[in-house]
Amino acid sequence: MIRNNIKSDFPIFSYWESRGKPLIYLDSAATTQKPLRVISTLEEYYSQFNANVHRGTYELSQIATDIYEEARSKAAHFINAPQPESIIFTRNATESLNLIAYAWGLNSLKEGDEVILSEMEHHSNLVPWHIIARHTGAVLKFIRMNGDYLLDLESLKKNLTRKTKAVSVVHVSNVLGTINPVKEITALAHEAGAISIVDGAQSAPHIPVDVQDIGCDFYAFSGHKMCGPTGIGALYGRYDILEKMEPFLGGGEMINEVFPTTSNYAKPPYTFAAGTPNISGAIGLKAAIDYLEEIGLKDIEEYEMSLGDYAAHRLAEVEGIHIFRPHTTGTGVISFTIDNVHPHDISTILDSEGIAIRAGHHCAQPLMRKLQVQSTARASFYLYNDKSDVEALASALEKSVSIFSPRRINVVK
Amino acid sequence: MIRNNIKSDFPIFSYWESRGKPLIYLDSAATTQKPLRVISTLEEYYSQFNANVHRGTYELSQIATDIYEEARSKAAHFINAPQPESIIFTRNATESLNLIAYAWGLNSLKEGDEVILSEMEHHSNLVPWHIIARHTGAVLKFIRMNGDYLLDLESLKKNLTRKTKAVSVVHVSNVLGTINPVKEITALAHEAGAISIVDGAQSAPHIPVDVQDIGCDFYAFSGHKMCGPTGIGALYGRYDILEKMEPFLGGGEMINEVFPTTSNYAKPPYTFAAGTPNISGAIGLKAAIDYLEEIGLKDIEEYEMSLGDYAAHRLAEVEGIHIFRPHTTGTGVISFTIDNVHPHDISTILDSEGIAIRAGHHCAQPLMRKLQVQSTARASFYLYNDKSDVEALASALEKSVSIFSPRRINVVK
Amino acid sequence: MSLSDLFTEIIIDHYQHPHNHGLIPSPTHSSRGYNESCGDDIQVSLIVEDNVVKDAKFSGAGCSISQASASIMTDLVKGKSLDEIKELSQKFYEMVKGENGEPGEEMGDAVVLQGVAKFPVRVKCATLAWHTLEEAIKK
Amino acid sequence: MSLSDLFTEIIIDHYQHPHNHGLIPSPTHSSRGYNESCGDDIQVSLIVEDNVVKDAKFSGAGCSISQASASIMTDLVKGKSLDEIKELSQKFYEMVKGENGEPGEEMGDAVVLQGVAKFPVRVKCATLAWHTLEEAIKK
Ligand SMILES: Cc1ncc(COP(=O)(O)O)c(C=O)c1O
Ligand SMILES: Cc1ncc(COP(=O)(O)O)c(C=O)c1O
Repeated sequence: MIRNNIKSDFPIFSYWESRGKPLIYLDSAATTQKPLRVISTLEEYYSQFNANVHRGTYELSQIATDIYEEARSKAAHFINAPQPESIIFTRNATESLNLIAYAWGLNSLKEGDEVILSEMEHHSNLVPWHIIARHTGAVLKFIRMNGDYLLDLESLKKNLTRKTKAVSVVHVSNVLGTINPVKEITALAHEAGAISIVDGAQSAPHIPVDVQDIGCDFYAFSGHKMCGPTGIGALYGRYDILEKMEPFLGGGEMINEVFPTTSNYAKPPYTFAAGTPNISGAIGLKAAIDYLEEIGLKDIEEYEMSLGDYAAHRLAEVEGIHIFRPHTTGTGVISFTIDNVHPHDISTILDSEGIAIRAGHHCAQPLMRKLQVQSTARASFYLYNDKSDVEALASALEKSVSIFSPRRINVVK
Repeated sequence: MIRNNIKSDFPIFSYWESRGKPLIYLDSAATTQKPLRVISTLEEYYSQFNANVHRGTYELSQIATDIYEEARSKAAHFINAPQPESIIFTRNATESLNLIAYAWGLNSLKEGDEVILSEMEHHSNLVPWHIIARHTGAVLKFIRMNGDYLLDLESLKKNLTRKTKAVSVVHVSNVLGTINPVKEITALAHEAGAISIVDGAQSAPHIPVDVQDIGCDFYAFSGHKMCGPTGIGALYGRYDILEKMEPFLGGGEMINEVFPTTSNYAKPPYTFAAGTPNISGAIGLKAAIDYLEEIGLKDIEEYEMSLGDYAAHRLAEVEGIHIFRPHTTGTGVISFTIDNVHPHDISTILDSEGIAIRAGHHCAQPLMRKLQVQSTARASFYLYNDKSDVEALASALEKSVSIFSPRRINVVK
Repeated sequence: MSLSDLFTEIIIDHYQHPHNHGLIPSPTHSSRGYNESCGDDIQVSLIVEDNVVKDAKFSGAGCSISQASASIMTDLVKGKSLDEIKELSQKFYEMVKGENGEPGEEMGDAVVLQGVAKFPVRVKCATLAWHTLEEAIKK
Repeated sequence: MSLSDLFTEIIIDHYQHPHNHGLIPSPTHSSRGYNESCGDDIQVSLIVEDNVVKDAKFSGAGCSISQASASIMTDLVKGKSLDEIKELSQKFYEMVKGENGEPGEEMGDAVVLQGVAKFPVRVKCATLAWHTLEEAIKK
């Protein structure tokens, strides 16, 4: 169960409340708000323990290193990675996916090799592959989506060949809320001799994740989408694959020996850690994970699912609405359009009521084309939202409809 | 002039003071401490204005975007870049240098092309070029260092040929404190038709920097070395070069249109901004620049130079010491060795007195070999240090000598 | 900020019943404008003779503000010289950003977009058609 | 944490006058160990016969702790079987990390490195020689 007073853990809500403009924040799929505990952790770190990590030969630096490495262990434990050394800290899920594309793809893919993605990918799991495909001559293929916004595993099976080297799929869609069967997808990929990559940007914050159970070789996520600070993300990689990979960025920390024109590298995860890392970011991420784990990911998942279902039902009453959400496995993400009211206009009308939603292509242009829309409005719920937020959303949507009704009776007041 | 009570701007010093273990922090070349203003800015951001940037269609996101873009303008102004759009936010100087190596180098360099570095580079300006040289067949050459720890421009002139495509040099050495004549180096590079890249990790925090006066095409720096948060750095690039460059990381934000297998890209700086950026990091960096500019970079430079000179003189009295610092143009970085006392042991002895210095190769192994040492001890001063810190350092070094004196008279107590 | 400043009767009317909607079959000038952040996509086509706009049309899809702005703009520029249009577009940008006080007579119906100044996130929507027009006549 | 726990007379003496310093010309086993963070670099060479270490030497450069540890270690392992050495090295790691209470008799002179446990940043220095030895006998 989610505590009733959970909103009070997040200072931003009381700040806007106290200014007489309560914030109804329904854009958590873009980035989440931060609990006081995470904010205080950053403050504490900089006021007490700030020092560079790993290279230090004094106590303060050892303290900083210890808490930084604890954050790595915490992140490993959070997704049930077999060891802390299989966690690489990055800026965000996007950098995690680029790291795979560059360090694995650029060095392993050859002309004609195939990488399979899906029709519901975020740009972050598309554009890196466009770049690597251009450099290597690899070919991209796509798992199709069916009419209920679910991936069609038959189309995956058809696409898998001996040329398939990787299958990279989003775990939870940031537009549809679909939870994809990544365990099955991984099994199919492995059967075909391909590696399996999971974009976990929208799963890590919302549902319990177990990378060993999924069996995937890589799993990427972002801290800022799960109550953590901006600028920190992580990549889980199967350790034996990481060991065989070339490095990505070069610089301090990731080396063993450096000569003028050559160098050899440290062991993973350090192979992939060039330069001073986002130390406070990692420590803030640990605080966020502590916070989420105390509440319980299972409880968060259930709470969000039921809030999402409630919202889908309530919003269905709005005149002219179209909701893009599977009948099963939906999470707290609801994308929709309303006849005669453009998503951007919806967003502005909602904003004037203190409701923050997103309008646009949600970094998923190919999916928008598939849905045959230019853009959608999207409300995304998190643990600090409740039914009253859904009510506020629904009535503001009704107001939008009335403002844009083809035969307006009332003048906008 | 630097205020006498400047230490009180930095909470970490009062924290350790109040615990009876005053901190004498002489490792600012690794990372600096943070003033309260920067710490509070982070807190304020997360408690009041946190939202994702650029894509938002509501007020909160517009506020976040505005302050994020103000940070870019501030960073541009700080190094006198001609326009905010020539500033790309990165994680740190290392990522900035890798961005050039990958996005410029991987796409522009051909077999036999030459890149000139120097004998005093940090690994962050070596290893990325090793990686790119391996991919492209480009050749690396080196500007030699003379006996006074200065770069020998004659050796640059000799190395410059029609094959030279880039000259990439550290502005201020993190080991020697040498300030390199990057304006002259840039002029020579341009004369030969090569681009000029400056690693400003140790100059931006300590001396006034004017990229237009230097004339360089790229300039890289890190926020955490100049009172800012970890996880944020910047790359200045000449706009017309940025416009011609391929992107580096792919993902949300850096695109214009995305199709399943191809994409086209946003204009710089956004071409190089994939995924959710370190928003709080950028805003914290702005607060740090505000702080440094109020004090004045010219004043900081003078203060550090005179403190560095004072320290060099005072330390020269220590028995068996060897200081690696040019007779001219030294900054607040002092590297040294002491006969019969290993740098690591020095560091431990100093640590027991609350003095934090660094011992090791300082991510400059080729320079260590050139200096014919395995490692050095390094004290690096910043605006919050003063002469009393130098005194404490000198007497702790004298203690180190006595502990390791070949014929010890006193037993260590 | 009040919604009624933005979604005025006239704007909603232009959005629902846009003027000059469509493509000119053989335009002398045309350009496509795209607002990546909200997906608004506009094609402006013109017939320019002796430096004067004889005909102007737009097509594409987008929000009420971008569509109404395009509809009003295409009305406004017909019969104007390219120089007049350049001046007008600058004044339009100033108006929707809330710069330089009250807009003048020459803005015509476009004054209904004044309210955009109070909605910074919508400025891009209002200016898209004008930027696209400028691109078209630059060619 | 007191410095005198770390820089004992015996350690400084081993550092300044290391035992078994040098290279064995034709070793049966050898390995190089490198501690990237402080640059310590050690070469361990051995003569092993019938699973017993007959001779052990080390060369290289490093801090007092790494050198003294190597000096003491090479004294200690001579005459010991490879199995005994494996056990000993585990006990040594435990000791310098402050695990598992007081070290036993078998540690010999190496007990002077007990103080390292109070200086976590120096543990790597103390263990470098032992890790290198383990690498050598693994081959
Ligand atoms: C000269 C120089 N260049 C580059 C770097 C790399 O900086 P960062 O670790 O912040 O990427 C450093 C800092 O260690 C440095 O001193
Ligand atoms: C499914 C998915 N993948 C990747 C990303 C990229 O995350 P970030 O911007 O934190 O790199 C996002 C977030 O927008 C997402 O929703």
